Amino acid sequence: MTSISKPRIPLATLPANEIGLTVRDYEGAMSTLCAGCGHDSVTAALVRSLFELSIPPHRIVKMSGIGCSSKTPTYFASGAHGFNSVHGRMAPIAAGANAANRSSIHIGISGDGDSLSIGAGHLVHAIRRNVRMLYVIENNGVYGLTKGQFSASADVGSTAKHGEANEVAPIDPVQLALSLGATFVARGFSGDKAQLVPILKAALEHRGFALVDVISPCVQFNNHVGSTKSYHYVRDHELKEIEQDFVPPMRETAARLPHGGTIVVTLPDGGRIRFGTLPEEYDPRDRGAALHYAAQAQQRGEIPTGVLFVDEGTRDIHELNSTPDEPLISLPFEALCPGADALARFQDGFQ
Amino acid sequence: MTSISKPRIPLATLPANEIGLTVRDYEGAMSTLCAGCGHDSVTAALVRSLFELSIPPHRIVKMSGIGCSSKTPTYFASGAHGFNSVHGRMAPIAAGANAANRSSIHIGISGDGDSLSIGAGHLVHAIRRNVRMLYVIENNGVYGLTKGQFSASADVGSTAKHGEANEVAPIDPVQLALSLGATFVARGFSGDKAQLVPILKAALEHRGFALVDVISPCVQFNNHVGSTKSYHYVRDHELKEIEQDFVPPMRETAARLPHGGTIVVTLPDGGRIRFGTLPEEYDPRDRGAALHYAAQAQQRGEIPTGVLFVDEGTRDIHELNSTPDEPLISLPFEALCPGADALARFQDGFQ
Amino acid sequence: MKTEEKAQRGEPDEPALPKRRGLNEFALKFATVNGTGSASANNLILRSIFRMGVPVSGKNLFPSNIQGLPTWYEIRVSGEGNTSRAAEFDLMVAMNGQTYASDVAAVSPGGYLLYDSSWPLPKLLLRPEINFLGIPLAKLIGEIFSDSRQRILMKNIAYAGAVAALVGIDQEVILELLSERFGSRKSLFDANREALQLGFDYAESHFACPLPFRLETMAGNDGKILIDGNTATAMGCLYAGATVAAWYPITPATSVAEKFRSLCERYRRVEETTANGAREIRNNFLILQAEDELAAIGMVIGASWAGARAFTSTSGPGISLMNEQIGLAYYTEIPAVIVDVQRAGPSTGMPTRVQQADIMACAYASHGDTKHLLLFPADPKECFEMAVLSFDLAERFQTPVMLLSDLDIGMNDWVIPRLEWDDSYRPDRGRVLGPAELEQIEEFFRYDDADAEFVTPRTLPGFSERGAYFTRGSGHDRFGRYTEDAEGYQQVVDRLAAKHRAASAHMPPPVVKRHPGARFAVITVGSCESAVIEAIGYFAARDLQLDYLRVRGFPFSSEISSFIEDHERCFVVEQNRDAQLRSLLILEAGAPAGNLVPILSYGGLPLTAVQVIEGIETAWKDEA
Amino acid sequence: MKTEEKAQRGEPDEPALPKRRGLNEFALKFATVNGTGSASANNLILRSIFRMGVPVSGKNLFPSNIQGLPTWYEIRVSGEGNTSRAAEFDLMVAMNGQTYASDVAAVSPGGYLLYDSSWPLPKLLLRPEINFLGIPLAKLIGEIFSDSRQRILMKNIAYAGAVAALVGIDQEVILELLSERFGSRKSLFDANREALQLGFDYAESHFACPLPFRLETMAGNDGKILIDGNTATAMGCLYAGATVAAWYPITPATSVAEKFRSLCERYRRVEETTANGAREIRNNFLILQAEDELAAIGMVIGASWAGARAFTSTSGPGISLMNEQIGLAYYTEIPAVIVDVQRAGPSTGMPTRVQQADIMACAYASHGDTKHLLLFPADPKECFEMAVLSFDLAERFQTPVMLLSDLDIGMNDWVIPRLEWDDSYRPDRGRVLGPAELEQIEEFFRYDDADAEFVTPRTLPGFSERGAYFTRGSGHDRFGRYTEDAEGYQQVVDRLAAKHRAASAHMPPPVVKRHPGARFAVITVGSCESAVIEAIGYFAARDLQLDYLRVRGFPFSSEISSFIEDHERCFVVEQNRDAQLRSLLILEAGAPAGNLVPILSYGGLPLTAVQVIEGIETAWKDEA
Ligand SMILES: Cc1ncc(C[n+]2csc(CCOP(=O)(O)OP(=O)(O)O)c2C)c(N)n1
Ligand SMILES: Cc1ncc(C[n+]2csc(CCOP(=O)(O)OP(=O)(O)O)c2C)c(N)n1
Ligand code: SF4
Ligand code: SF4
Ligand SMILES: [Mg+2]
Ligand SMILES: [Mg+2]
Repeated sequence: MTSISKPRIPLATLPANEIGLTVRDYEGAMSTLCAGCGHDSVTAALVRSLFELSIPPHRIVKMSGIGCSSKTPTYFASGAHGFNSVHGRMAPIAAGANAANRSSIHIGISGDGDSLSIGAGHLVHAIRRNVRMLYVIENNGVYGLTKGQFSASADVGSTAKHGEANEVAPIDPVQLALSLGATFVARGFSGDKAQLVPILKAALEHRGFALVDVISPCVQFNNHVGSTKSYHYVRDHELKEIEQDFVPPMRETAARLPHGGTIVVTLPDGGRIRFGTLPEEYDPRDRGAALHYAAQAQQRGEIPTGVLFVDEGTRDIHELNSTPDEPLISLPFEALCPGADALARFQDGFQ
Repeated sequence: MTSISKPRIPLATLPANEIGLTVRDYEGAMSTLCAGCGHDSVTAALVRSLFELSIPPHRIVKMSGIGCSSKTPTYFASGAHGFNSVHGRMAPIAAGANAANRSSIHIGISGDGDSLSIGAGHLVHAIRRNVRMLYVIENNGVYGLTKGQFSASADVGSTAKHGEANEVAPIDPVQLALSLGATFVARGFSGDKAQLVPILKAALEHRGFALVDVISPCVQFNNHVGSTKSYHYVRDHELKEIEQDFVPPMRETAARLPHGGTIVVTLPDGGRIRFGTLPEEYDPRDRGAALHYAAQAQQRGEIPTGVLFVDEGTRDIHELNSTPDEPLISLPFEALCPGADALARFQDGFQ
Repeated sequence: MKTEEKAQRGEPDEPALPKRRGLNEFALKFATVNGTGSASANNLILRSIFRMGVPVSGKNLFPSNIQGLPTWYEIRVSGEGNTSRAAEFDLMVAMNGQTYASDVAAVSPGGYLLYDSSWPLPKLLLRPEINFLGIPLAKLIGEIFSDSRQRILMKNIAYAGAVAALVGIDQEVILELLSERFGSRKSLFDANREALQLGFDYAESHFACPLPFRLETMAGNDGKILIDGNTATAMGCLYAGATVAAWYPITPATSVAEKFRSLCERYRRVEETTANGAREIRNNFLILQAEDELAAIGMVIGASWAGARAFTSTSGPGISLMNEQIGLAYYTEIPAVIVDVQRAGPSTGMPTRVQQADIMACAYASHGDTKHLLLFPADPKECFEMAVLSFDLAERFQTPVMLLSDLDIGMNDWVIPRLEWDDSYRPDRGRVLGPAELEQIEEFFRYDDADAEFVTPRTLPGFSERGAYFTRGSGHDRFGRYTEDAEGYQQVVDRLAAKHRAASAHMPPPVVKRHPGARFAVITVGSCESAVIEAIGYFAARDLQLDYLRVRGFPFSSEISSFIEDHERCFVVEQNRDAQLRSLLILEAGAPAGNLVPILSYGGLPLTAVQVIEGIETAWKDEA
Repeated sequence: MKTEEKAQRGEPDEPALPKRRGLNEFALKFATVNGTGSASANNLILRSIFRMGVPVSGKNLFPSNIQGLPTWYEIRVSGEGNTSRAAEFDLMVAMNGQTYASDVAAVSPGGYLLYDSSWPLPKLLLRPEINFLGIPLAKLIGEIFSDSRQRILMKNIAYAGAVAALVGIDQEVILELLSERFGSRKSLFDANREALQLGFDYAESHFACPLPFRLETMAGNDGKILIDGNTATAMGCLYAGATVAAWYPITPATSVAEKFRSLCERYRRVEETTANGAREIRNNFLILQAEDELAAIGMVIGASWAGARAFTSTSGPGISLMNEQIGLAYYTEIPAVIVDVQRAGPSTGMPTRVQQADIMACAYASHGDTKHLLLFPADPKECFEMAVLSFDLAERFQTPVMLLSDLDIGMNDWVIPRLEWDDSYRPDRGRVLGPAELEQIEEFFRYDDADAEFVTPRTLPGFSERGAYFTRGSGHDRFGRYTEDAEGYQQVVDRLAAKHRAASAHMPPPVVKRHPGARFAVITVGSCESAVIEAIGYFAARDLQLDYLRVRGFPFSSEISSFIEDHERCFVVEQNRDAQLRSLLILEAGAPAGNLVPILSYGGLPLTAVQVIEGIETAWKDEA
């Protein structure tokens, strides 16, 4: 049941991408997440996407906050620099890194706690600033690492399960981002790599802030009230000592979402999520329509997936600030320091 | 030009409200804001609203963060407790005060800097939590108190003026709140007290979190690029010493917004804002429609005003938490402390 | 620190404590994988030993992870009452293949290692000086249970059974515990009993049970309970009458708020049946899971300002985030109770390890001139008592009070005397003027009319216009008016400094043990106590009397200053790198730096007596 | 503090400085209403005096408000070079009816008060021992200018003209300044000249000009400039090659970032015309106005980690909010330059008043064991130099560096020697391994291979897979691997402590002035310098030699410790309530508390020599 027993990509000769690397070259350290955790499937999809895009690993920069989800950067692209920072502050740290070196490909991985609670203000502003990066929220509706408190995001599946609306309005990162003018907004499901990989690839190629919300179930804690294997059960003080520190063996929840339709996916604890995919005629270039679609799907108790909105015409943080094409860190000191003569002239104004 | 010269309500016999108070009983200290500042008009509208609702001043609790706008609580209801806290944290402080004493009427006053930048995460969560309070954003598009930096809110009027969209997506508190499930969302204009007073009254009577975004122009700093009296002009380092510390004498911008239509209001610096009011048939109970309306108005370069959305059926923070009808601070200690016997029994479980 | 490493590997240390392996004197260690439910089995053993009346402690060394990483549990048994963390282990229950090597190494010579012999143990791990006890647990359990989930859980119970046999746990006691746990759920009970018996029987029939070190029922735990500090803290908050709690999850503080919720649901939830038969719940509390720590402290400040007893619980990173608003509460004089369950390291550090490293950060939290009230519990009993006290102090002095617990106290189970409660206790709400009192005075000014302790009266919103005032974190004078005037400002902050000094009389006095003529002493704080006491005993046995003082609150009382003056040298034992308690003593107790010798341990594990002894001996040598 | 109050009211103090009212020795004060543009007129006077070669200083005492509240501007003229804040005022320009009473009271006996006699001055304000000079400014200005806006502005210029006549400002100098200001904008120039002349002529013809104290051209300012500290700091950041700045507006730090932007636009903006004739701007910088201070420090950390020189500027509340991430940068060893322009008070406090009260908060910022590098400039010249140095130190030692300026230094104009720049300067980027160097080593580990200063090499993202590593604020060992192991953790934090000690050799040495045989000394920091130097002069004139030391950096060098040892008593002068510099000296320079006598001023106004003298004399008396 430890992460060690997880299947690894086999060692047999693997196909190489355009720059001669195999998918293994995009892997990272062994995961220490729970077996079956949705986050590991996101890792796999990231590995695949980076491989398929033939991105040189050293050009990748991996950023995260704190949480189970925020451990993800350890598990892919070991040839890239990674930064596992503090809880909720990944967005500004990534903005700074991106400001310094625009030639790196910035990938931020966060959780619903990290991004929608403590980091909510920063997410909002990273969107406004259009920091060029892939920003993944591994959304499980709970705080995994601190053992199962409710997070601010959608109570995944609770609508489908209990047929009742969530009373405390959850934060839907997709609708939030759309209403804030985000330039790329998508959603995937950790259990459908076939759909997730193209979404991640599109996001990686977006010239601006690309938000990808990935529903990524936590097999250990979840917020389906009433489920006997749920958070409520574990937390219950009367039963505390029976199964404390016990994680039942679980498998990843996988499902192939249909093209243009809905599907109900059952989670390990019996909870069910109704995923929708976008209809053929959907136009992801119309923000108003995207917002409308997302809101309506929500009312239907359906979680829409796919690339919901793209605006390819925007200018990213560097274009908005007219920085040079080469990264700021590459500018020679001579281009930065005006020198002694200029200093002398400058001071003539202070006499 | 100082605040001292501002007209005060005349001392002649004034009509009394239901509890025998006059409008003067709802006033506060003399304002120290710039003459003509929109925020003072909001104060006047608040005074009027509280008077008309016959609220006993001691039942009011005034909260704010830091900023010119956040000084507002000093200027009304001197018979009420006030709390001018720190920048950006008013929402949680108000939530705490409300948790402790639900019988008080909580009024929070904030600015666009206070609420949409440093306090953005808290605003988002106060909405989710449905803290019962009137939350006013005195929105001027700038940081007034720190002398004119851009804020994250709509570049008021810039669309009307330059005919071009804002490139850095501004945060529209109305759309933000709607997409987060806020239960009361409205917008007013400081210059139209006739419209603002009924909005504030409705908000004060709402049984939940009532957000009122008030466009409240700053006569000293503003963000209309190109205006010679603007922030850019003052900030320009070459001219620094000519008019530093000079606030040109200004008058409040006032205008009566029409019923169901649009009007263009010219600001002291020449900037123009196009306000819209809601059509007769507008139904403020449909969140999706409200969102759609707000987004469309934005595209027309129009700022919609009025009560955009109300959900009267929601449960506020206390109802969601099943607290008793009386305030928690009124519960006798006996109702809170289980006592020695219970402690003894409790410990039998720890043997 | 070398010691730490050696201690963790179980290597004997020079100069070690005299080896006391024997009757009611030994230490066990369980090496498992987290997420496999072993905590339940380990707790069963701990609690059985406790029930047998033998002084015992349990230390959980767990990773910051949910499943799949190595985790250890240590049980120290000491009839003599030395229950600080053991430096050596007599029986290792090695259930984690990943860590066999280090677990084998951690057994003290002559000790035992119990392992799952379903698979052979690699030869190179064998150590001649220890005894290997193999039980084919997986195999045996697999024969009885078919459900994979049950197999994992029951394997744990089986090793507990084997340990019970090996160290002589009373079978009746352990079965009684099982039946209390599972009560009517017979199938669960039966399964557990079966697994337990399996381990027990296997050990009995294959090994010489009990081992040379073993348990014997005694009466060491009469009137005592076994409880973790966070539960006790939560209980204190409940008993103090706190109605509002605001928090953000963080290890190791999370269970304070979670326990507070479950306690409130148990003791403060009134269920009523309405006229139409519907059941209505009425919660005499409101717990807010905040969006972050900045919000949590804000909620506490708002609620306290409005008159509720309110608190938050957090750990280091949360304290850092609360800094600005701690200053707000200090300067506006709003009560605020902050529980800081300290963990190890700067930044995220080691969230599941212990230190007392927030002492300086808390004493002076926030920019500008600030000083706060701190309480330092040493065990769950003090967590309970000081939690209550913290509300009294916060309201009496209208200021933030930080209760500095730590991970060891907060999350481990401690044997403590039963908690006591005096039903005549009434909260000290401090100076709060109600409408009637306001009628008596001409005009109310918030920061005027200070009493002998420099406290000024406050009023609560919602009651009377006469009491209305404006609270502001910006410059204000004694009338509460905004000011940028030097004198108006200074009057208030000077009073705040005086108020802080005055509070020292109300802090819990230090725990002091003096021996006539002792020239040297040990000063310590919090969870270091038991290891220090054990070390003092070690030196006493060598005819070296060390006096003892444990700091329990800040500002320091004059008793602390005079204790330091009375000794040639004081060894200050604490768990952080920078000698933070010592620093605070130098600055605030007027202690000469040269007289305070730092003895530091900061590897993140609970302190052992060996570390203290080595530290003191090294310091001595250095001075000589 | 009584002194402060008296000083502000201008009452003579026992024991005051010898009265030096006379040629090139006097002080002016302007009482106006903020938002009326008087700053421009006051600056004209200050700059004229500067141009006349007379040492001078200007202190702006402004409210935290935009328009309508009282504001003051003080100018101290001292041919002898004593330009700390004046304790007494010889000429008061009383333009604010609201504050007449206190302004009249603030004039020293024999002094003058200039007022607008368009309205009569209330009788009860007249003081026989001072001279009242009335000019009907509003009336006269109203006769010339019709535009209301111009009337307000020109009234200010008119009083400047009158002051020029009264104190003997060279007409040519002031006109030259006007023409430099308005250059080609003739109508503006003409209006200003007219107003100036109006005031000048009225004074000349109605009063005995110049007054007994007056100006005479001298050569005291050769090679000097008049500049505010924030501009100089921004200039330092520019010259150091900072490319990324992230900030959130806050008084009094705002102008650091705003100046940095305007300097970058001036020196780092390249305008290119593209092939199709379009003009393209290319900014060799990126300035981020962050959503709050938490974001600002995060951006700095991210940018520095990626290899840019990056900084943020803030004040106390911002430091509090940055606490958690300052710990992150410390523990992960990421350079970060933080400019803290200190203001007064805890919480929001008095944003437009000065203190040095963030010393402790910055030295130990963040929970857990942390220690930081601090730089303490005393004037704009040091702001410039230390801003450059802070980047070198931050990168050399891979850690946060805080530049602790204050409102007095940052926002007031100071006469300082011209800034100098050595074109051979190249940034000290510290140990950064590039791809070529990485090829040479077998394997790169982030926290291994420490040099003599305990610094380990880092690599920048984007260049080579060989340099890839994982940065984490959680427990890590010297290889950069995640750890919860005591030894792995300790190795790193022990090295951090050693690195901090090693940095002391690179901090700017203290400024020291010794007199053979002096038993007493004054130690101070930052903007207190000029008042302290003046006070030392006062005592020297009374045959009491005081040695002098000004701390410029933390960690402290051994020179500071030995200076303290060499003196019987050191008076530590600083502007905060809790003697924070003294505390840091006790803890970190091994100074015995008894030898350090605190001399504190914390009313929020720049320090005066009188406060220092009184403080020292009182302390002396207390000891006797
Ligand atoms: C300042 C701070 N507060 C709290 C924590 C404790 N903490 C660690 S992870 C986490 C929540 C993680 O939730 P989420 O981001 O949803 O990630 P998940 O584990 O669910 O993937 C919290 C509260 C912390 N590390 N730092
Ligand atoms: C933590 C902190 N950071 C910065 C500041 C400085 N500050 C005071 S008011 C303000 C912005 C106010 O803007 P807004 O809320 O829009 O109010 P306005 O003045 O425009 O009404 C800022 C940045 C502060 N007081 N505290
Ligand atoms: S606790 Fe949940 S989120 Fe964390 S690793 Fe386990 S399954 Fe994943
Ligand atoms: S600066 Fe602007 S917002 Fe502030 S008081 Fe003046 S007009 Fe109002
Ligand atoms: Mg989560
Ligand atoms: Mg604003």
